Amino acid sequence: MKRILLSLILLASPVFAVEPDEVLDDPVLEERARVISAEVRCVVCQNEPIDSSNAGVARDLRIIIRERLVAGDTNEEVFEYLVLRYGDFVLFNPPWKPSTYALWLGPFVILIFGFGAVVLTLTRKKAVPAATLSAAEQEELEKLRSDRS
Amino acid sequence: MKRVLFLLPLVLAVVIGGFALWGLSGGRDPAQIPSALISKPVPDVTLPPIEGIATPGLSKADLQGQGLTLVNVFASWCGPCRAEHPILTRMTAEQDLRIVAINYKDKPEAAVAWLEELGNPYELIGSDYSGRGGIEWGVTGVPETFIVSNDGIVLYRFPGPVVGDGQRRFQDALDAARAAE
Amino acid sequence: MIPELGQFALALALMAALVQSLLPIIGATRGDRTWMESAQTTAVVQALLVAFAFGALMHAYIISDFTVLNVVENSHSLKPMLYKVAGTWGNHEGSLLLWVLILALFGAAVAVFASNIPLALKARTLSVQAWISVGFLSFLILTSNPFERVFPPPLDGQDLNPLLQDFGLAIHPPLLYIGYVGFSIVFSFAVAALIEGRVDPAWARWVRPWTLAAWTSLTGGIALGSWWAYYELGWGGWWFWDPVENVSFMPWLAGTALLHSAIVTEKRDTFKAWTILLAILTFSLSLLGTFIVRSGLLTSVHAFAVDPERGVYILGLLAVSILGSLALFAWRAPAMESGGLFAPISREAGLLINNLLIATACATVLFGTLYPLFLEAITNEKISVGPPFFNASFIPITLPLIIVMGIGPHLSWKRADLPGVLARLKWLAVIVLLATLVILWIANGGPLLAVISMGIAVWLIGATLQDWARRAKLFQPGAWARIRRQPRASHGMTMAHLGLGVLMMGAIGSSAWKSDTVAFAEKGTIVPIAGFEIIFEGIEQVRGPNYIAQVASLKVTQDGEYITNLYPERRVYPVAGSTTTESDIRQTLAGDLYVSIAEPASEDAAGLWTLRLIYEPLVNFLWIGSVMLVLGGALSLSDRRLRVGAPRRAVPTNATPAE
Amino acid sequence: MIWAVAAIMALSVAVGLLWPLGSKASVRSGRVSKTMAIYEDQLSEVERDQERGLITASEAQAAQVEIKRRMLGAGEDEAPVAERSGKGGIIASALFVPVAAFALYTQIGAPNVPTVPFAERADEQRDAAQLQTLLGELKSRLESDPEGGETRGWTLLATTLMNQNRYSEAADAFSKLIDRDDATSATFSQYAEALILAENGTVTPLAGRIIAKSAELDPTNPAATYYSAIEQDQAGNSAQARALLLDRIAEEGQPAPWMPTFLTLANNIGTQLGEEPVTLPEFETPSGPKQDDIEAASEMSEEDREAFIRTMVDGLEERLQDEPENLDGWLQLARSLMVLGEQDRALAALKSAQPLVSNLPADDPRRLTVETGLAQLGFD
Repeated sequence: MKRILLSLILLASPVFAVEPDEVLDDPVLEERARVISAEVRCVVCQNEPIDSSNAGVARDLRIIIRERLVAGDTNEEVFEYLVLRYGDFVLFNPPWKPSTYALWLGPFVILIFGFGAVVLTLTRKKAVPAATLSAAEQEELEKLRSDRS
Repeated sequence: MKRVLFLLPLVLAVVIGGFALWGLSGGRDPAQIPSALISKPVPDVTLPPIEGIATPGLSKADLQGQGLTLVNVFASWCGPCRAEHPILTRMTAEQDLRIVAINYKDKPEAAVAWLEELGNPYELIGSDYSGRGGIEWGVTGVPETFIVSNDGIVLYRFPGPVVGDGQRRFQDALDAARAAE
Repeated sequence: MIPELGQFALALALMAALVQSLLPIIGATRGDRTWMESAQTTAVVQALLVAFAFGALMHAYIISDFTVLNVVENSHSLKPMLYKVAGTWGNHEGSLLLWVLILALFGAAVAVFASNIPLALKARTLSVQAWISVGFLSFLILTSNPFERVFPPPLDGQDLNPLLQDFGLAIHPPLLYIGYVGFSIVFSFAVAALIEGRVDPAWARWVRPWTLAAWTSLTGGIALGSWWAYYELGWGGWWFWDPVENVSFMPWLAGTALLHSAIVTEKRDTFKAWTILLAILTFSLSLLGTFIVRSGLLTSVHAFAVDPERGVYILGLLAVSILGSLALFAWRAPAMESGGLFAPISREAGLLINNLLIATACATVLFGTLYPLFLEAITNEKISVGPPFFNASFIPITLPLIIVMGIGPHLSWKRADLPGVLARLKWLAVIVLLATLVILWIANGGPLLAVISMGIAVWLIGATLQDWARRAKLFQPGAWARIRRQPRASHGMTMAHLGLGVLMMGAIGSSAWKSDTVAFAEKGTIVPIAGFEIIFEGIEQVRGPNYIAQVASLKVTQDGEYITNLYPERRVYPVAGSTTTESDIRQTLAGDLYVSIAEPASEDAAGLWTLRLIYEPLVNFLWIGSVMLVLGGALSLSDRRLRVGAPRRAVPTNATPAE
Repeated sequence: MIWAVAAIMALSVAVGLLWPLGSKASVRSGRVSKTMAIYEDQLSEVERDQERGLITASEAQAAQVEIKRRMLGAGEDEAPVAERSGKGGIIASALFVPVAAFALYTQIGAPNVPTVPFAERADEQRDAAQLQTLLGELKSRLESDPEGGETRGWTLLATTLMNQNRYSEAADAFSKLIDRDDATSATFSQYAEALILAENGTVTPLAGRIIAKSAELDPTNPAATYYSAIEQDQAGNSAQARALLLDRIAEEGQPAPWMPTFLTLANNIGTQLGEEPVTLPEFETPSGPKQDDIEAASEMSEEDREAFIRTMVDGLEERLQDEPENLDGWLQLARSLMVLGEQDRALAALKSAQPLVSNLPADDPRRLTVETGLAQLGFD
């Protein structure tokens, strides 16, 4: 049955993402709409933003985003509106909250950890070997090299 | 200390492997998303009736104080909807359940013909030609079926057709909802 | 009969791999010369057998033998011949066979060409390589047999997906696999070294050509995939931070780090454990990629053969190989002494910081890609981690990396004279500052981060060129002779670093200053974009071999001057029952003008066409930069020092002047 | 043929594996000398760098000392290698590989299936195209018939469409028949089957009504019972569905070809319910169902389809008496007869084809078909 569902989604005729009739006249609002829809995940597609998705729901969402903007919503309010209906899943930019603290802090922790390791490596003291070979070493080396050739 | 550091990659790999194993087991569908409406009141939308049929439309008020209600999102163009329709019909009749519907992005004539062919078990049907109602409900595709409590709280959402194994899972959720009421 | 012989060859190959996985390594322990030597012939035999099987499958595709289930499911008699051939690896079973083929070919290449490597190390390496072969051959035969037969054959094949009939896509998997799977041999070398308990500069030198070969083809493969997405999918994008893209990017990052840390091991006998770890991780990440693409663990736009049961089998293989090698690492690596000393300001330290930053970038991508899975497992909450996260975490790590990259080659080994180097680079810094201001002025504002990044790219290119000029003493007599006498590897490095700078410019330009617009068009409609005016001159119906196309004619003018005509198409494939859009592009170094058409989604716009226009500045720098990276890799690979120690053929030693 | 080539392959592999036995011990290839070569090269590179002025004399000196120390270290590491030469292991592996591969191949291979290039299947293409034309003609003739078309014609059309997996078209054809006086229980059950398959296995209310009608006309029609059970199962009455199937088997009292199908479904449902799988009851009749019967009954309403095929086959056989040189005709006839289980007649057809293939190359699929067919029927 999953296959049937999927084929239904894909049945949508191949059109482009944003359609001209969706575009707002106000270029500032339109630009904001594009920015927002690039960060909203299409709920029926495979990991695509609604901005570039052909699915019907994606188109509906794009139109709604523009309506909210025209009605005077801030970007945050638009995101909030979507999250209320579809959950955090629709946000490609995960919100800062307890369950994503680890995600957002992860790279810093990795970097600091690595940095610590680098500092340790650089400051490790080791015995400095003599700057020249001793006579015995020299002799042995000659022997080795002549053996080989 | 040094030894521990060298063990770190192994430990991390084991952790990642454990998660991967979890991810593969239990019939998990990575594309399925949970509903944001669970434990929240039903969205405040009023949908008009389908033209050409006597069944009235659907609004938020219709889902409060009327006992446990199933809200089925369907469309005549959706194959799996046909599949689940007789099962939902029978299920609601046998278990004496109230079922209402949202007719999603469907032409009225097509919906009427569909209901005439397959039967109409719905007490109320909201026509959602624009798909706006579906978005308010957080619908990702059809069919979907919600269980709404007497107080108008969304208890459960089932995406996909209520057939076969899905029917069993849906029935379990329904029994749980009944017990909680 | 031929498919059956292919099947039999696979069975033989599995058994040969089994022998190869045991005899040589036992021989190396027992000091049994013949057993060790058997690795070489067995590796060649195994590769020939897998190649035969692959050829048999390809033959079935070419003659459209629909008694082979794999052909039925993935081909069609009407496909153009090129895509019949490419169909061989355009599916799960066939691509896995290709995977195994490349694995075996790398083993055979080491057997035949690596004559400068000690016998015992070679025997152990080839045995480890054969362990991987056994795992994947058995996976292939037991769960994904490409030679499954049907009789009587169905009338025709099932697949004619026009979207996949594209040249770039046809050659993308083989190249990507050569890269992915190429790192297997480096992995095998690392595991063999751990078993021997010895890693020294000689080992690093022996492994270098193999690392370079794998890195070069992986670079080419990723670039081609990106190129395909850009030209074929019609989205005008080339990188989406999709899980499947991420999993191919991670081995590249780890492989790049490995390439650099191995140099330190080779020159200075240090970073040994780290180099070994990187060798293991690079291939482990390749395996992870193979696993994620085929298991359906994460959703992706490039979904491919989703099958959790196969996923469990691959996961088992991964567990054995990755956990096994990392356990060996945890056991053996602490005993490895690090050799050469170096000061905090030195080439080594620079490469260490380079490795730290690349490894952090790689870990960040891994973490971000898998985080939704972690969270879902723990809290049952589903979130998405998309481009905003990756951009926010990846870019701040990369920019300092690029700055250090400019300085690094100027530093000398052991102890560098930083004030001296900085003094050398101060004029460059001034130039970069000026260039940045010019860019800021041209871009007329624009995102500040993009302008700064552009400046950093200029810095990288300038510093690399300056280093090259310094080494060649470019402005003194005899420069040409000096350039020619320099080791190829050093030219390769220059080329690759320059390539990265160029690529960076393309990446920044095409994402920060991209403009796109959509419009309903009918005959005579004029749409302006990025200083051009596009005039829609109408639609014409054209018949193709297996499709019907509607071709739009667009005239492009700039300030009233005629520039060119563009012809985007919309194709309907009646047999496959699908539609594709074929965009048309005006390519210039300054940027691509990208046009495509479609029928409008809205019913109110009947009779009109949706016209989508994209202008991507500098996007071709991406491809030029990628080619330079690949060339740089190839140039280094051709360095004759990588073959030192190989027995020379009939040429007396003193006949080759010491350069 | 295939075995000969496979044997050659296996033999070459064995020879390849034995190769190391023949090779002479090469020049010294020990670790030390190879490692030394690398370090010598590094030394000379340091020299070159110094000449070019890339490094100072003191830097070069330090680097050289470092490399020389490594050389000393590498020299110390050389462990005396007791050279051995285990011929036994090599020979054993050269034996093991072909034998084990053969053993594996017999498990996974299908040596008798021939290679059939698309280009050589022009006849089949033509036949298929012809069938499409014929079906189209038949359909338009039936539709234009003022009487509504012959029952036999519609049945032929519907069953052929079913064979081609065109279920909804087949359902349309069946729907023309159900209001007629000669509509039997089988007509209804076949119609129901088409409807259900057209909906990917879901029993729609319409299909449910048709099944009920079929059962009403003939309560013993197994197809009606079978689809009722599916309907019940889909409605959630799985236990009832299972009982329905098992009761029907018990009622029959003697073996019947449809029983294995019933049993499979009943057990599938049973697994969902957590019931133990059941087996067919021991019937008193001495002869149990033969394997052929079971296979033939794996699809429902086989009787009608078979009758249709039989008429076609008989016609073909008649026609071939006049054109004995028609190789493809004989092959088709033989295939059809094998499907119908008419082994003697199939053998006869293959014998007629045998002289026609004797001049073809040995790997020609047609020749292979004849030869494997004869072998299968026990005639060599």
